[in-house]
Amino acid sequence: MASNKNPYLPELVTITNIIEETPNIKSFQVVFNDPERMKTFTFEPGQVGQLSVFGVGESTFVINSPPTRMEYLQFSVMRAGEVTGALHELFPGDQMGLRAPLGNWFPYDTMKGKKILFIGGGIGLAPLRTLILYMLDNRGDYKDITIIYGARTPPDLCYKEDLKDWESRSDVNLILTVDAEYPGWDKRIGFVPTVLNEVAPSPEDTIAITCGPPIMIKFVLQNLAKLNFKDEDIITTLEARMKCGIGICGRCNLGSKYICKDGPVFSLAQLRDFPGVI
Amino acid sequence: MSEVDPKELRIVGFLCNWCSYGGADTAGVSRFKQPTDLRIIRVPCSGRVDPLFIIKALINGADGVLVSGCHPRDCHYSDGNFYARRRLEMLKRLLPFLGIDDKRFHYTWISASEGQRWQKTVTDFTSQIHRLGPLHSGKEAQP
Amino acid sequence: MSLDKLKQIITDVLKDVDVVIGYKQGFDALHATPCFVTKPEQVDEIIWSPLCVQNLAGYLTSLKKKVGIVVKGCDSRTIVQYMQEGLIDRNKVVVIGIPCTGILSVKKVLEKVKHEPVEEVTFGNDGTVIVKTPSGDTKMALSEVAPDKCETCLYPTPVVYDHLADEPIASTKDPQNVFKDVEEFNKKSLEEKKKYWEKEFDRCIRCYACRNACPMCVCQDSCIAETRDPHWISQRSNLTEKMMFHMIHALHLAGRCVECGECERVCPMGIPVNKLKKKINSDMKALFGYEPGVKPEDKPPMLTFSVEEKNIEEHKL
Amino acid sequence: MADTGFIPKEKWGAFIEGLSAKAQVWVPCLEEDIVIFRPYSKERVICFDRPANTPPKGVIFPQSDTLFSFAFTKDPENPQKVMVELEEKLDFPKTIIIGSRPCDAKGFLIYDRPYTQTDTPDPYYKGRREQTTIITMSCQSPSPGCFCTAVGGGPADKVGSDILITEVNTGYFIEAITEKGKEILQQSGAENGSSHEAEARKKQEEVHSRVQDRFCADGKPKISRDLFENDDFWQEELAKCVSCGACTYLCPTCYCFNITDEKTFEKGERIRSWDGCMYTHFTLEASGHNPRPTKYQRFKNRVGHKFIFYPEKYDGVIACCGCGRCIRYCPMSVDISEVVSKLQKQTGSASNGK
Repeated sequence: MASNKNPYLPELVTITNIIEETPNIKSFQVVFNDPERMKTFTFEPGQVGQLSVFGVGESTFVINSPPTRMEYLQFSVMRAGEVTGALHELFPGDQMGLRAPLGNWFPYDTMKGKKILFIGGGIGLAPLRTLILYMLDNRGDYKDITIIYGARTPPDLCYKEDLKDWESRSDVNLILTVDAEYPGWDKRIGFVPTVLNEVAPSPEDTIAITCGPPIMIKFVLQNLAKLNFKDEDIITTLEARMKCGIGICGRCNLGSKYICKDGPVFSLAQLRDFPGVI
Repeated sequence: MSEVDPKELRIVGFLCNWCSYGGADTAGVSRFKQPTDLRIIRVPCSGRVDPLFIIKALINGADGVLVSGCHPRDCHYSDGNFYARRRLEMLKRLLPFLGIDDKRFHYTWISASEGQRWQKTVTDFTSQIHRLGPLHSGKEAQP
Repeated sequence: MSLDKLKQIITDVLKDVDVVIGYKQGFDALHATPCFVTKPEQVDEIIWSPLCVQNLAGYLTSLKKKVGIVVKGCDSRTIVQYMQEGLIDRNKVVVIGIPCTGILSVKKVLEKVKHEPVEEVTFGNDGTVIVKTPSGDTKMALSEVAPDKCETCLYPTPVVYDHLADEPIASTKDPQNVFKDVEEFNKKSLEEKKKYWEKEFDRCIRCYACRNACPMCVCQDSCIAETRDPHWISQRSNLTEKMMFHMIHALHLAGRCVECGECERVCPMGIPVNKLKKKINSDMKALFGYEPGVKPEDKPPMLTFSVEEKNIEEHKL
Repeated sequence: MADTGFIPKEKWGAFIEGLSAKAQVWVPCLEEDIVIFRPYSKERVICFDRPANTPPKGVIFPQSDTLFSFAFTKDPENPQKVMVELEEKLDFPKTIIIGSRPCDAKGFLIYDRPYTQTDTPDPYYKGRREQTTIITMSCQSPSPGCFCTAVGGGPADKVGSDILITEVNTGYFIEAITEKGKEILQQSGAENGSSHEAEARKKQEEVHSRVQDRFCADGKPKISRDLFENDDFWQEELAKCVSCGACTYLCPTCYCFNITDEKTFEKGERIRSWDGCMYTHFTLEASGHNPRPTKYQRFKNRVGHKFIFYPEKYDGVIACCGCGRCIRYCPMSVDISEVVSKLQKQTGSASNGK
């Protein structure tokens, strides 16, 4: 981010494609209006961007397409409030504002040569997806990749094409689950934390990366501890109400750290010294 | 605010859907001549009109506000206009205290068949507002 | 009023409630502050004097437990209004009433001593106050520095109580001129009144202290001034938005404001915020003969209606 | 100190008038019994006797400030397509604040670190800050609730000001501190100040002695982490708080803000406005989850930010200037200095708090 540029002024982007992931989640593929910017734009997997619907407001979303596939930037939006509601009303061809990249990213260098365990819930797969695709595009750098992903019902599973692709690949171990029985669903049934216990991956030489609703994170972290994963080997990405995105406006702080600037990616070891968070 | 030709003032009318809106419609169907300053907002019942609607209209650029509902005892929801009567009377007495002439706000009861009464109300109220002139000098009208 | 008697009552009440809310000395000699007594040894901190200005009854709606509460006459009307609107469970509240002989307005005292830090405040029993500051003592009559609400106070003795800390006192004020100041103001020209409110509200910084200190504002966390889509008011800091917020506060208190004066007391910008509510109250009295927070069996006028309204005639154009 | 001057009482009005010729001058004005910073004009009743009710932070960090405006235009060929143009405004007038207090001036230094010493500096704050000269008046007497000496400040502290003026009995002793201050001093036509320096120093020390050391003699309060993390302590201390936000809006070192879009039909603005951690909606998420839902968690974060987190991030600087406004104007007289003094007890550092 160039420093003398006005960090509050978004750049204009245009929606090229909208994918209905689930009844309340849509993925937006956008390109910068300025083609030059599209070529020079770089970011790291896990970084976020602030999407602007002018007249309504701004919200933070992870860039969930990988930096290795730069035809567009993809953001997945679950309808929840004013801005997300307005985003869901847009059509391909509409314009939005984007301030990106913001915040830190997944430490993928330190993960090289290790086994990777992804644990996602619902829209929590969005931040994990950018890293999974990045790793698949550099498959040789990482040992075996396990993905445990669950949602309330099969229609609530995001990125259905990716899931099919990952299922067919031999070098990815995908474990899907839904919370309860569902007609036509023949795979696992159960909450993600319980499936984690059943799969019981060994913590040896493994990095666990998790993201999902707070209630799931709570039990996933407990179970990972039972499987004696070390705190520094557990990484998560946090969500908070954000406005400035550059660590000034004061609202997304965890103690002295700002989720928008010092995060959103933290290791559990880092989160331990913010009591009351976990 | 969309541009208004200088002669016309901005008058907002909250009309209850079952009676007064019908009355205004009857007046329109019978081609009664009416001034065009009044913009109608249809509400389910005069009881739905929150006094804050009127305050927000008056301090954000309206020059006059009219509220019209069913006659007492005829309310489609049986007691909406009874509550409205109390609220709107309370507001009418408060406006002068704020420095806003209470003649800029009027509330009345017009049934669906009283097209004549609607035409008379709109004509009299619009001329009353014109006598009072714009509430906001040009610059302040912008929110 | 003997402080020991009050302390004794509080100690007894503490036995069958979770907390008793009273007053204790604040950060300097001029300020008292609420004191949440949960253990008997804390009762020593309790004080009672004209410094005890806060309306403690406002805490009742947010506390889920059994509460003892110390109230003056004006504060007690808050409890009656809560009962009228069913906002508290009366059996979970033990009311410790104190007949009030007048409190002081911190703002008026500070104005008199030119805002110097106050080292000592002593109350004579002849209704005088001596305020000691670095540049010496200043003597003043309590009535001179009392808040406006005391000048027309009809209920020095609490209108509801389970314990009374002293002999009841009757009001010496004439009910006719409770709304005299409001009627006086209303006689001014429209232009004058408009200018007055514009000048006063221009100072507002929208810190919402008036709303959050107001006992009747029980929906602070989901106030329409900050929620709802589309927004009632924007975040712009201009006169229109400030006016609109104060109208939201005033109109939501129509027929409910017990004139405890907290909104005006806590305003850091000295805006006469209670004046609007007092005007609406004068109309409630004229229209429906209703006084908020006096009789528990009354019904707030805006929450009910009568088919034939005695005092509302149809307005003719 | 060569850079001192003196302005006799009778020339004081002309001095301020002279300043207003060069820049937009903000002075503390008396309205009812309230002192509030206003742009200077002749009819204003100026009041330097006591700190203003609101600090001058609104001059450099306005309560609502347009970040940029946006306008929608319909694409003639394709009515469904809506074009957006953005327009930012980054020109700021030359400004002088006169009549701020040492605590108010120190407040802006607390802003400078997060707003300008970062790889994404804030252009709006930076623009106004660089255009503003701060002429501070040293205090003639502490006000109720003041505790600047307990956080390393003082009634004649020069930190953060371009000029410090001390009132002496025949006029005003001026000390220029920065280049901006020296420039104004030269142009002000002030007399030589050395003969009045002794009197001014005496006055300054005298007032300094009268500020109560509320909780920390060395001005560097250290808070014990275990008592800070004990939620019962906060629940008990903050039971009386009504969580309004007056303390954050009146605080010279509070710099949190909100960003909202305000639109009317085809155009609108994105504005930044004051916000405070004591409001419920500050951290409320669209899902309804709120990391700090209760008032005591919010106040714990407020104290934590000023006395632990900010110092942790900016080598020990305490983000509180001890102006006492949050104590003076709190509806329920919540006393932050008493809370901090209790949090120190565990570490036994030299504190003579109540």
